[in-house]
Amino acid sequence: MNIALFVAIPLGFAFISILHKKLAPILLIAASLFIIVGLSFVQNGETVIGGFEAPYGIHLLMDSYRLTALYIVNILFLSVVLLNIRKYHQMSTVLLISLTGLNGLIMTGDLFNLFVFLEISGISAYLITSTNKNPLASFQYLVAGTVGSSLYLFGLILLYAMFGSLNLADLSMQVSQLTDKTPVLLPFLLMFLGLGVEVKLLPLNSWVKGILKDANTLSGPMIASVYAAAMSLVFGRILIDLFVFEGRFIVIVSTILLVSILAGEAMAYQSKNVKEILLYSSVAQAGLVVLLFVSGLASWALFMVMANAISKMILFTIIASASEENGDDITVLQGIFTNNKLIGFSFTIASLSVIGLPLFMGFVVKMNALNHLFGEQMFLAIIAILLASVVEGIYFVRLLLHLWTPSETTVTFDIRMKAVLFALAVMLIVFGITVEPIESLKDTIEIGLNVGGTSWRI
Amino acid sequence: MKKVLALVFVLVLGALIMNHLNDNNLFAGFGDAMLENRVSQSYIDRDATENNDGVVFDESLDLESGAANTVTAIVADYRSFDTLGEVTVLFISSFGVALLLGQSKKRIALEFKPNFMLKIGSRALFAVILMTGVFVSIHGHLTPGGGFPGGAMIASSMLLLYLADDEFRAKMRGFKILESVMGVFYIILGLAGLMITGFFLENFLDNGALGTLFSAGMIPIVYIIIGLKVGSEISSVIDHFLSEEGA
Amino acid sequence: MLQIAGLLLMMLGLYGLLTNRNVIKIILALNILEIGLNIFIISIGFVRGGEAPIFSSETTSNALVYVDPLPQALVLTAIVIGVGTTALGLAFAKQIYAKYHTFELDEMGEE
Amino acid sequence: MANIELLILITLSLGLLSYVLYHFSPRLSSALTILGSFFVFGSVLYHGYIGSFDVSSTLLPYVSFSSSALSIFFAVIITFTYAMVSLFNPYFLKTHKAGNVHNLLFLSTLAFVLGVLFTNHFMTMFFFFEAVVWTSLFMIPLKGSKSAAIMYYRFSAFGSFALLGAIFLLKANSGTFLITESLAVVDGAHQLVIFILLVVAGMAKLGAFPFHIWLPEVLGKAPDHTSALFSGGLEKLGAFIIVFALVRVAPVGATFAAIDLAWSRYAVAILGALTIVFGTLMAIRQDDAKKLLAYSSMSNGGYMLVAFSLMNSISVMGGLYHVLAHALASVAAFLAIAAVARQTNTTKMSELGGMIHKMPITYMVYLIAIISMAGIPPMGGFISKWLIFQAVINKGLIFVAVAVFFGSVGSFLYVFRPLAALFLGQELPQYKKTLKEAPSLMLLAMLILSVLNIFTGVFPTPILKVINTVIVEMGMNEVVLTTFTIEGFNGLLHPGLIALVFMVGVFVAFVIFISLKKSKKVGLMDTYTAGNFIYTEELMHYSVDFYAPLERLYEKYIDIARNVYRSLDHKIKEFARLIKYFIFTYKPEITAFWVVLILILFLWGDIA
Repeated sequence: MNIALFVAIPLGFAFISILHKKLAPILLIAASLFIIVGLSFVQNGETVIGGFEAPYGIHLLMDSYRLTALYIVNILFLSVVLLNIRKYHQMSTVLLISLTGLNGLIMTGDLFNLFVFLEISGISAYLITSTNKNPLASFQYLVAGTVGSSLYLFGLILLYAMFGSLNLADLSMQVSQLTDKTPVLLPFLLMFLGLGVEVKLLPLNSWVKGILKDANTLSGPMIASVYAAAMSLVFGRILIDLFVFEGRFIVIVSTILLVSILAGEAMAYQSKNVKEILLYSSVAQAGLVVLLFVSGLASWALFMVMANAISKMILFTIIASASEENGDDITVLQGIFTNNKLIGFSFTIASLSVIGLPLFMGFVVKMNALNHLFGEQMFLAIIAILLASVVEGIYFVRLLLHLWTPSETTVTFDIRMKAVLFALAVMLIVFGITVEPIESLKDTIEIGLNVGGTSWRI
Repeated sequence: MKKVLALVFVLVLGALIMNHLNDNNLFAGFGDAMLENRVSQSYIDRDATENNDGVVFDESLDLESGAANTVTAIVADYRSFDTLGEVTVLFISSFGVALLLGQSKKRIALEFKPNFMLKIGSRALFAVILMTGVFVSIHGHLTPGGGFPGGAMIASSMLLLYLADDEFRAKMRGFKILESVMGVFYIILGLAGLMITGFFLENFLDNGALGTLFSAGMIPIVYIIIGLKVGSEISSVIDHFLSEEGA
Repeated sequence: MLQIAGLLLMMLGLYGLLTNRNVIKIILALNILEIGLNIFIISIGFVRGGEAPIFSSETTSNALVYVDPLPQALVLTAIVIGVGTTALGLAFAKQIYAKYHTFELDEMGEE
Repeated sequence: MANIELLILITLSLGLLSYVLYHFSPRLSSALTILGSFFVFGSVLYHGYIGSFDVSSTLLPYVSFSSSALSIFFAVIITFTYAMVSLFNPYFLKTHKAGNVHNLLFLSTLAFVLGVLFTNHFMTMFFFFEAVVWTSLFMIPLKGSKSAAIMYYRFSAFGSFALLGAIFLLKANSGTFLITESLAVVDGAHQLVIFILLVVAGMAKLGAFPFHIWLPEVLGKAPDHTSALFSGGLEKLGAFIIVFALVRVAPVGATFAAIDLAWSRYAVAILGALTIVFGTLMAIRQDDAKKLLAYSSMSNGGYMLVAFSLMNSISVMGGLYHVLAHALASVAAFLAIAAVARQTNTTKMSELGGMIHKMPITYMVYLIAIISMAGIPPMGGFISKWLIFQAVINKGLIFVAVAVFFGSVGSFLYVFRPLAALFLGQELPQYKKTLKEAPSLMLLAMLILSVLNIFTGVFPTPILKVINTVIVEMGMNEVVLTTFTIEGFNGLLHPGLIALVFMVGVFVAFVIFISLKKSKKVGLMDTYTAGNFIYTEELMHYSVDFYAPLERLYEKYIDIARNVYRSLDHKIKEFARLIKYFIFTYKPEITAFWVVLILILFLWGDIA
């Protein structure tokens, strides 16, 4: 199985799909299924595109990290698609392209190619958010995204000017051989800021509110779960493979991350609308994930992304669906779980997993990450994580108590939604109870990581 | 006040970046770039995968990439995956524009009535521009240009017709099919490379002698595909922007 | 010099983004930013006395000094991507206008 | 049932069963909770007493158990509390919004509490701790108050994650999560941090100053009989953690030479003293009987804190005995109040009165309970307080001693107020017809508790001997006991003798009471003023603003902790609003601005 197909097939289907409107959703599901099935046949290693070896040509890379990332993104993508395809069938082509973009983004081993895929997935994301019927927010997203990718491009071109290569592995090797690393810090900062826009780190994420505040069942989980997962995984991969942290760069990065985490939690704590609570909470989680990446805990960060993505998928789908008619004020939604025990169950598990409570996947991840951080004595990070957990707990408890309190509200949920979300929730429990799959996966992932960058202590 | 402050900020930033780059010993100054330290030298020497005895115009046969225009060699051969992505970006934006503005069926009313001279004149010009566009696309591997500028020219010829002919809109439907088919062709070309040589988007045709029209293997084909695709996409963007608001 | 020109245009684009509150002007500022960046990219590849990287009857051999072709190729891609985003941005602008009947962000009455 | 794992699992499945059963027969479901609670209590008591616990674990993954005298001691107290409270369950079906959930949570918390007490692995302990927090959390809003539950979670979560921090530091320190092993080697750089985190965790669960805000909220607003559970059972888990921090971890930090006590411990003792003072002062102010008892619980938690921080056999024995005595007394008191509130639907003292006429037994139960809480012989509370006084005075801790005595005197002031307001006085007309004595099961529970309250005060040595084994297990010398006496620092205590003297005193008083002329009955609201008509006669009820002159002395200062939290909450929200205002608006220039700013900040270093 050539992994270039994971890009080529959805792209080709996208080209075909504009011919026949009825066919498009089928093509979308077919492409998505093809990728998920195909993932079990891939082999690790490089796949050269166009016959030119690195660093001259572009190549796609596959290892356990990327494979896991692809599984996460594609399975969640398929779930979102299955839940929404009937209502948003006109988005099929866009979704096919975004599938192309996300898969390419994860697999590519070339920085400029990454920029191209960043733009592809970015543009499809802008279009996905256009279903919110809030063009102003989508426009703001577009502006922020374009500024971000321009910054990224600027950074990468400076790297090219210095090292004469665009290949990730090649650059990583050359950077690690430098004795004085200060020259590369500016491009790294530019790339950090550029990707930080997409990963929604704090001062750069003004687009998030407009997008997720009005999110529907397609755009909410898509942006908050699938895109967030893909972007942070790609970002994290660059962080561990390439980046070095020194001097002022550390100060700036750690400030951004700590502010993201603490301010994100504080804003979620203060918010009254359920969607706002969730969106600010996902800002904090993004900061947390990046924090783990820069601390060198790549595999645990990967699992945290996975746990968060599943949780956010559940949370956003439920809230977006429930708030379609009456809005998402916390008091309006009171008691929606009274007659929807299964939905309430999924929601509860997802939020408990985000807080990091035992029995759920978030717990396993948080505990192991904390264990490592304590071993490394990175106390600032630890304090941030623990404080964040406390605040998360408080606003989720408030949310849960409100949503569970019996009331006259009657909201009905689609039966398919119930099934899919329940399955995802069960997944959180399964990974929370049986640790072996995660542990063994972690080992293979760490074999595959060639850590060129350096981690540091916050 | 705010504007002055903003100006000061960006100027300070510009100066700081310049200062930083000047102090940076890895960053070559303007004009001092050392190509031998970069991958690009291999693109010029065409020895990324195999050694050759130097590249000579009109003589070298079957180089790893046969385009006389090195930029084209990079765009459509060495890094043609980027180009596929680029096409995708254009495709999705054109589709997105259609999605965002496509509700209206009526085209925007022009303030003048196209007269006979305009109709005939634009048709004549249309042919010239179209031919130039096609020429630029086909000769992309030899001269500056290629599928994208060519496609843009094709689209501008369409714009001309659009302005001159009220009924033209009805004929725009065909572009969608063209766009789709060309995209599929590109993918199929890539998959054919995968089948034949084992690499996606690998050039599996004979490269010929450097500098001749029928050389550089797939590149002219790719550029024709791109030219037509870009042309139809930009045309459809134009079409949608010229539609009436709302209604 | 070209590099300074490129940087200057980028800064100008940033200035435009910082000060303008008109949707169309913001798109223009973005474009200026991108153009500045593209010029900067091109300038990276310049070699003093270098030829355009096209083999022709005058520049027949690879032994000559050429300017770096890769930045040019990258810029080609970047330009097209810029066109794509601009088109989409304008489409959003049109939607915004349809909804608010103005291009001025300050007049839209959102928070 | 000797196997702890099985015991936990059975309790959990009984909980599920009662949840399902509730659908068919609510009474049967509640009967099941009684059965389950007594089964657990019986198992713990029996196997704990003969030392035949089976700690092997085969069914649950990652879980391992061990049993120690300390855990058995706490387990007996808490399971007994559950057993007593469970007897109230059948009568409170109607007051719950979801009785099935209540029964499920009731047994689940019981199971998880066992897990906390018997595990030998810190991560397992954290797991069970969280499980207890989350299951008990949802019991609180069953009476309708979400805010109390959220308040409870705020402090519990703070405590839990402080505990988590301590656990990981211990792990980093010793390389193991096993409780005994990792606690044994607390030294090195993080010693003090571990100590502080553990103490904070314990204090948050115990509701000690300055983490006491949740206690009156929860105990005041939880379902009436569940409050007893929180006060007598779950709160005691905090004491369990405190024992870890203060007794099982070696003293840390510099020593305060004058009193031969580590500064860190002295600080805890001072906090304990503050807890006592604040709890007492707040209790005096309350109108709600449950809130009053809640603050009394808080101040009694302060006694435990003081006791454990002093680090000698007498004080630890006093602390442990106080855990028992206070559990018995507060459960009895809360249950008595619950018995009243079941019929009157209010716990406000100004709305009640004269219950003694219809509920004499409940009155007696309550009387005995508050005597014990105030530390008056011949009840259990006296013994524990005597031991603690001994230790404090022997150490020469003046401030703490003042607080401890103040707490005792203060408790006279407040515990007798609900006694007078609720039970004494004349019957209120609105309850005259409907009020009845509590039903038999409830009476049974209350009577058992009362008997134990007296027993622990008159004949404490058997229990103290058990506590001696706990103390020895923790590496301290045992306290010298004979069958009837306890040896303190400055003499022997003869509880039986004291009780006898007390009884004689009561008898004399009773004789005087009988022989003297009866007082004249006056209508409760039978109040007159000079020529004015009284519109709100309730305000003239003598229990309204009972201690108003006293309150005026301190009312400005008493809310200091609450105000700190309120302003903290306010500050966090303000900070959030600030960030929202600066970043999350429809202004595309924001992103550009921050990018420019960050880049300038970064590059500025080049020229600076």
